[in-house]
Amino acid sequence: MGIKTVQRPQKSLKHSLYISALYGGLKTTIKKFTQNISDIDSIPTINYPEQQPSDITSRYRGVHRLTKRADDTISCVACFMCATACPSKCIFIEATQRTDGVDEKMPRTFTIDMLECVFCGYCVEACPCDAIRMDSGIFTLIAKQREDFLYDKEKLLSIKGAFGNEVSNAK
Amino acid sequence: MSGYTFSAENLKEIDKLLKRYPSKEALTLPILWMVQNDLGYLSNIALREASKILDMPTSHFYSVASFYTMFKFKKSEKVFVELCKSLSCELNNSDELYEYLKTRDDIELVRVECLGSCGSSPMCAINGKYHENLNIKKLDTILGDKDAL
Amino acid sequence: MVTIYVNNKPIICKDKELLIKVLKENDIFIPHFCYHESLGADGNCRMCLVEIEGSKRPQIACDTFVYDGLRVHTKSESILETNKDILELELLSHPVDCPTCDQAGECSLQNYYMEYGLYDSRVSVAKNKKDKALDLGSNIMLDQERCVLCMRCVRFCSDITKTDELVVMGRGNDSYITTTPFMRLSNPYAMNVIDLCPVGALTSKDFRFKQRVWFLDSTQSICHACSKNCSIFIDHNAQKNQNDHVHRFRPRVNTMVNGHFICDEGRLSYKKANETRKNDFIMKSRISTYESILKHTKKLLQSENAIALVSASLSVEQMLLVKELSEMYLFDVYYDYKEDEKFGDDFLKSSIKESNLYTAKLLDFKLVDKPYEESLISKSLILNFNSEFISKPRPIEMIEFLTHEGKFERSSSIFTYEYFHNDMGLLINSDGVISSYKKSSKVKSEKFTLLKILNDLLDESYTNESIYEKYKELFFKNIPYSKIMKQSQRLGL
Amino acid sequence: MLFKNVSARFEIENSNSIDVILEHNGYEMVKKLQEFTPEQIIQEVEKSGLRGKGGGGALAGAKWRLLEKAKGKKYIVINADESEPGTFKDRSIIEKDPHLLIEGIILTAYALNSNDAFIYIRGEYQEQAKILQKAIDEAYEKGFLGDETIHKYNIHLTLHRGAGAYICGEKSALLESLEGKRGHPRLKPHTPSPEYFFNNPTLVNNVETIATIPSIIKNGSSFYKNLGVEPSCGSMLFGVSGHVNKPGIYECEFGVSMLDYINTLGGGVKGESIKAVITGGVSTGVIPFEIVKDIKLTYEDLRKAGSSLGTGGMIVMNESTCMVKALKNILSFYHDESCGQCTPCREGTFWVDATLDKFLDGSATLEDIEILKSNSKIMNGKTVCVFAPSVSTVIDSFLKYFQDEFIAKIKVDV
Repeated sequence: MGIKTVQRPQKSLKHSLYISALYGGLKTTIKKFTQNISDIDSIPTINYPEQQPSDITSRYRGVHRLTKRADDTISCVACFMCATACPSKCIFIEATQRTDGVDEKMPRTFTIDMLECVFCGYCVEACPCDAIRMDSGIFTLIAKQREDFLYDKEKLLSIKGAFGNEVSNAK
Repeated sequence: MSGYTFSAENLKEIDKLLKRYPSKEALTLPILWMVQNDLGYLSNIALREASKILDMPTSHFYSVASFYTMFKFKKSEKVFVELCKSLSCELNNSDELYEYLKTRDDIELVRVECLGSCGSSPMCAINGKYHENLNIKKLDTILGDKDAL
Repeated sequence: MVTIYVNNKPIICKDKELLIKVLKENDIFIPHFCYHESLGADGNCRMCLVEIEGSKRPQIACDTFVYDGLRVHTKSESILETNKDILELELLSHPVDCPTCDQAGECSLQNYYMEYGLYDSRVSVAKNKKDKALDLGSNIMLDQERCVLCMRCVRFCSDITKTDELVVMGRGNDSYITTTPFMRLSNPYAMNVIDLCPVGALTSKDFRFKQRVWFLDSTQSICHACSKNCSIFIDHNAQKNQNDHVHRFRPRVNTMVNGHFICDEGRLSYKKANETRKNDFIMKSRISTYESILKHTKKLLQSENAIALVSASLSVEQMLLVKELSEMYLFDVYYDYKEDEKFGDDFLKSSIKESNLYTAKLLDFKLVDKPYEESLISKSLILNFNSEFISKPRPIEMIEFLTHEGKFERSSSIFTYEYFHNDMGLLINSDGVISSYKKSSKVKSEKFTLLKILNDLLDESYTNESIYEKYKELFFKNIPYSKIMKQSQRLGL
Repeated sequence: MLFKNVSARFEIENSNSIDVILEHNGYEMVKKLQEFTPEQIIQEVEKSGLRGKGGGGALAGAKWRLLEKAKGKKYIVINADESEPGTFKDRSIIEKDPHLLIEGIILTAYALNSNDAFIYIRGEYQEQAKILQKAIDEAYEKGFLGDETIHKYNIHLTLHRGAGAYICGEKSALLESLEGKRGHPRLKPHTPSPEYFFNNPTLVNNVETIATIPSIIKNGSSFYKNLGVEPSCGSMLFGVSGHVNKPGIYECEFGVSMLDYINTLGGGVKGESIKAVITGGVSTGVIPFEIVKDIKLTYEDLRKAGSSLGTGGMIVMNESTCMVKALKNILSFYHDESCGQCTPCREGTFWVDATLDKFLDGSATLEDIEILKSNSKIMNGKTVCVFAPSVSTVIDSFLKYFQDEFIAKIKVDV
């Protein structure tokens, strides 16, 4: 591989003073600063947490939840499609024989490591049973220790959907 | 459970047939018929006995017998009516007979495929015996005469 | 030899060979359910229809015999259409419960569905209902709705094991597979029907819901349950943050040894691979380090009067190194083996339970009997290479090389080494066939291999290959190592 | 129009008893058996142009030659598994002249050098089996069958009862059943060869075919050859049922007009007019009146009309018949009787049957007609035996001539 030598541009006085360059760089900042000072209500940020966001829609990817069927049993059949699709490999499932007569199989454990999750939503797309959703509307995750970020089956089932349509569309 | 033994007459018949067929296996259907004629159905014990006589696994008898519609695995005490449902009979109103027979609870009714009486349809077989050119009245008379069945 | 043309490409094959066999051997995609190499054709599934030039209708490849100049098309438009239509019929009453089906991922129906791109169902009639989740015995679960009635399992029980437990009952669309009334599947090879079943109708109760197959890695290996040395696949995986776990053994086709099958006992012997020793190195009942126990052993070997006992299940290479060690420190090597007449049969089960007895004899190791007991009196050190036959030693020094929990841990020093599922090597079976088992490249070894430990004791650096090459002329009829790695070779008795 | 050859003795009282039959030329040819060489009999049959009466219509002589050339112990099997809706001709031979059949069997066995013959009779024919068994016993008694016969040729005849499976009328399925197995048709050989019964070469012929042999031997091949219209030589027991005034079996020479036959022998249609006729048992297609009126009863004519002569059992349907219901009846027959071996047939018959239900309960859509058509396509020529292709023929013919009726049943979205 050859090396191409490029001549540095000659510096003029104007260049070495940097004033025009500084102005160019700060132009937008200064413009917005003056705008915001003059009209404080049009700032798009909110005073969280005193103020809560109002623009979270059903398509917002919040914390996962496991859905239930019309007969109040778990929808998940432990097919592992979510775990397969998961790019960060943060879904841990152990399957077991289902004994309530609804289906053949269900998860014995179903754990999502929220610290590893990238909230991509692939698991929701992969699910053939509409058993996992991210429509909880929850966007904050707070816990005191690492273990608390492992959401198990019971916890995931207890999270309610924020947009109605509680029952899974599983067949 | 008591055992099942083939009658001397049947055993003689089996011996005779063994000479006719190139292999024992061929006696499967004749033996199944013997059991069914004797008991009215194919009992598990009888099938086990049959498997001993022909030296073949019992599975063979179950599999073969279940293929043919005429073999029964359960005994029925009722009069067994097989009503033909095939086209010639249907064209000659076998449905009417079916609606009538459905209302009778003293018979075991099965709708079967063509019994080869298209020229004298509609028809049914009662306990295996053919009754042809039927109408409801005629059928009623036949079923009424329990001794003749 | 004749030449046939498949999709206009010439293929050279034996005359009068079955067309489907030729296609499969040449890796030409041919969908099929009922045909299986070990069972032959039944002609019932009609999936393998191909177009043959000169014949009016499509023909099934499993009932077509090749002849010179035969011209076959497997990809013509009409054949693709036909295959697609027949697949649609196979799926007509299928419950499509792939999410709960263990076969998903290795299911012919799924594979063919993907191949023929049949995307939307046209079925608007009620499906035919049959029984699900029936326990047939011998760890086998049956789902009649998923069955495509290819009869492989029925033919296996009637033709191979001749036990006739499985039958097809009923007729037409209501046909179903079941066990003969009052019978359960109970032959020692029953679980092979799970592999034979091309769909999820027959699944393993042992493996049921344990793991999805696409997470598994398969390693080519050899079953160590008896001296038949059946070729197997070890299906294992390591879940995130967890150790590697073996989930099942599956038979691997090897016409020289086991054909297409393995026995149930061998299949279930995978459990032993998950029960290996936890503590790696123990010296005088305390957890120790490799280096210190190595030093300790070397010292003892130099000073004490030693004797060695090997398990006849060690691999060829491991035994060769033991032999080297014995020549270096001048001790005798003994072996013992267990014979179980009840276990053996004339198919795939050998009554000798040790998998490499042949090599122990070949290397002139001595059989444990009276002289062994007598010579023990004058010895002060026993080396035990994973043998279960060690009798309670007098309070003398004993150094053990173990894969599993041993009997005398409190009185000895222990090297723990990798069990065969994480190691590689060669074995010679009771018929004198030498085969190789391999190591998965995906598993990180946690333990040392016995070869590494022996190398360190010898201050050598043999590899599996180099130690074999050193002795191949002497013991192994000069068969090149690479040839064995590829395929089993017959040494002869 | 009526031509009595096989049915010559049908009208005689007690015609199934051997004493009666012996007074009416019974066993005439068997008594003279030793006057013929086997080769002579085969040649006569070949020359007569006799065609199999079981439905296929293949030349009987050619089939005999295949067996004659085969090596090994030979068997004769008579196919009396007559189960096709619309067909009841073999039953009349068995009931009215069983000895004619036995005579034919003896001649056939002698010609083909076979000493063992079987009659496979359908299980439902219980009374008929009794009649036949009695006739066989009588023939043994009189020395026509057995080890020491009056005609000096040893032959044993065994009656074998089926147990209710239409598919056993297919010759290889029949042999499987005779061997004591499930009646699954066998894969077809790649070259012309006889059938095999436990690996022994075997001839499978229909009852009527064999019952025709004595008359051919008696009157000579030219007599038979001159009947009918070449290449449909001879006569056949045609049957008619359904909407006719005089249903029954009437023997005719090949070549009579179908309409004449229905109107004269069948006593004319019940009701106003003929709408359609199923030509030879339900495995053949249906043809509408416009075609019926020009049809002559020959293999060739019916083939030209897109149907076939089959077993000669016609089912006449009058103007009141719902063709959707008629097809449903036939398809449910096929669904019930499919042996379940090949996928296209096992699943296909189920699907078309269930689809027809949709037409009848008013939930069908246009796509369901496509499903019938595509199933018909996949069932044609993809299976072991000709059961499924028959279903195709039937579906195709109904849709070809009566598609309007199917479309009329389709649910209209308002």
